[in-house]
Amino acid sequence: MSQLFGLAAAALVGLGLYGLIVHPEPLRKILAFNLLGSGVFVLFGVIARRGAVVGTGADPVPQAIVITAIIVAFAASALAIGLLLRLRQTTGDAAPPTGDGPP
Amino acid sequence: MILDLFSLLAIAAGGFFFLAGTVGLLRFPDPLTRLHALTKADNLGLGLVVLGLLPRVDWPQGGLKLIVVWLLVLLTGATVGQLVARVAQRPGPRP
Amino acid sequence: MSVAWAFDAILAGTVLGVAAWIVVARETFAAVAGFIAYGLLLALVWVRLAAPDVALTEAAIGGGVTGVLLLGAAARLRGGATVPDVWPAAPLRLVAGALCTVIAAALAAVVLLLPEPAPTLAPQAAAALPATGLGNPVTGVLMAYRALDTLLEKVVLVLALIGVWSLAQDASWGGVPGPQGRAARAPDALVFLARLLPPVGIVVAVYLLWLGADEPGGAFQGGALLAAMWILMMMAGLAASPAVSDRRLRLALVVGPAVFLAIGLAGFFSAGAFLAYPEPWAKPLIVLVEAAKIVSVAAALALLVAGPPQRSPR
Amino acid sequence: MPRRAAPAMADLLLAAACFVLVMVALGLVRILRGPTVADRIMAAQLLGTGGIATLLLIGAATGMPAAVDVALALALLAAFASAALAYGTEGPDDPGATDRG
Repeated sequence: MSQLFGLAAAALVGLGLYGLIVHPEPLRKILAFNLLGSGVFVLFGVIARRGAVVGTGADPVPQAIVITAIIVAFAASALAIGLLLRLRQTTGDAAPPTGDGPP
Repeated sequence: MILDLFSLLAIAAGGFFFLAGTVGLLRFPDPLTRLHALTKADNLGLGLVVLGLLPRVDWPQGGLKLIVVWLLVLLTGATVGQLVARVAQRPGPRP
Repeated sequence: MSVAWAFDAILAGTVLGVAAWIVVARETFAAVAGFIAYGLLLALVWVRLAAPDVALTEAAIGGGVTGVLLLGAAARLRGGATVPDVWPAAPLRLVAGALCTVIAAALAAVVLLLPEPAPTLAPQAAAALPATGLGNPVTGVLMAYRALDTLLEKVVLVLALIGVWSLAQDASWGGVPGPQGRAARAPDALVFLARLLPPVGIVVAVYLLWLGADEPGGAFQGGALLAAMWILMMMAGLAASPAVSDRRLRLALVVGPAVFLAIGLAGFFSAGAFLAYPEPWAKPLIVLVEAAKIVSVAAALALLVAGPPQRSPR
Repeated sequence: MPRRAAPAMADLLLAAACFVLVMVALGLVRILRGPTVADRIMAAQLLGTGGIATLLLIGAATGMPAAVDVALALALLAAFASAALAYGTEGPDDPGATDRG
């Protein structure tokens, strides 16, 4: 049953990576990176679910790591967005920070 | 047994209102009529599901928490409805 | 197979559909709206994976706080000239797509070939639980078994905030985050919501914090909820954004890591190891650390959303 | 706290959860396609309410008491997200902002 979510998580990682590579807009790259991350988290969740023993629904160790990871991922996104906005402010509207690749 | 039947009836009725809300959201012609359809799903759909689940939880904490969830959704739903109506009146692309 | 399987299949399909939309959507605002929906849907996935603690965190961070952060960024980026939509050439996209498919397929193969029986640390975590006096194994792992991770993660939040603050222009250093005069236009309905929701939110956050010892919940989840309420009040103009140089604000930011570190160091003397708790005092100490943590988490999350200071201090 | 339901009842509750989830998923089309900001907020609101209903039904079917707590948090955050969608669409220097994305 949890394998279904495992396969979905694998697909999420692929989707996020694709968006991260090909999307020209930096904000969308950040979004895609978050998708990639959530795929990895769900993978952890599936492994936790498989590690369930009598009395618990899932192995608590991967769960705790995922909770920590969600917060750290948020902090990283906030920093990335801060950098992006500052870059836009510095380079001005006429020269947006995107070219062919990441800024 | 009778309680189970009651639960199922109430939940089925709640499901119907969710159906109505979704159909309205997808098919109605403009944002304000869609808002009308949505509020039915919000208030009645969830309300009936909560009603159906009430006999299935422990009292008092479980039941009270369920009722609090519903009341919260009622209050916020009404307020967000106001926000949506205001946003809908902004100039913008029309369907 | 069964109804449960059908439910999971529908849920997984919906999550994947929304994720694909987020990647391909043309408008950034639409993609961000999709991301908020995605966060709420993931909370359902976590409940299905029997991880309500993570579901609470994901709903609060993924759907709530990250959503506001991205919406704010999208709104601010929109002001300037439109970004030239230069997608890589088709062959390059094809190569990237193939590469990503290979990676996804490899991960899928790993999922299908996971060892049987599954390796698990649950028995060890459960065995360590009675010593802490806690009933929730996840809190037990966060606060005792892997306490160092949790401590460092607090530090990461503060470091990220310092990073964001240091992006301010020299003139506004130590000033107030957020653009000027924005809240003056808050509509009545938003103000009403910002009066209605925070009292309930604060009660629920404290409830989650208290519950965290024995049931799913804890300082992260409660803190994220508190942060969301604070942001709502700032959006409606009911609470002024604090100046970054405000001493009380800085105290709130460091109280969590500081209390944690102090109790961790005291562990050398009372229990013979860093971050160890003396047995009879374990639970009260952990609750104390969690209570300090909720303040710091809430302040750090809300200020990360508010961004670097933009107005000079008075 | 929900008790674990009898197998037949649990299946019926899960079936109801499936139904509500499908409705929510269909409603999601509006969050994705718009066309106006108001439509997206409404779909987010429906997702919140439907998600809560789904959560409560799953909780009752599988005997997971914490589902009600998650639903409580979701109720708060869905309202918060709707407010942010409504208000976050107005850029700082752009009072009449429309859904330009």
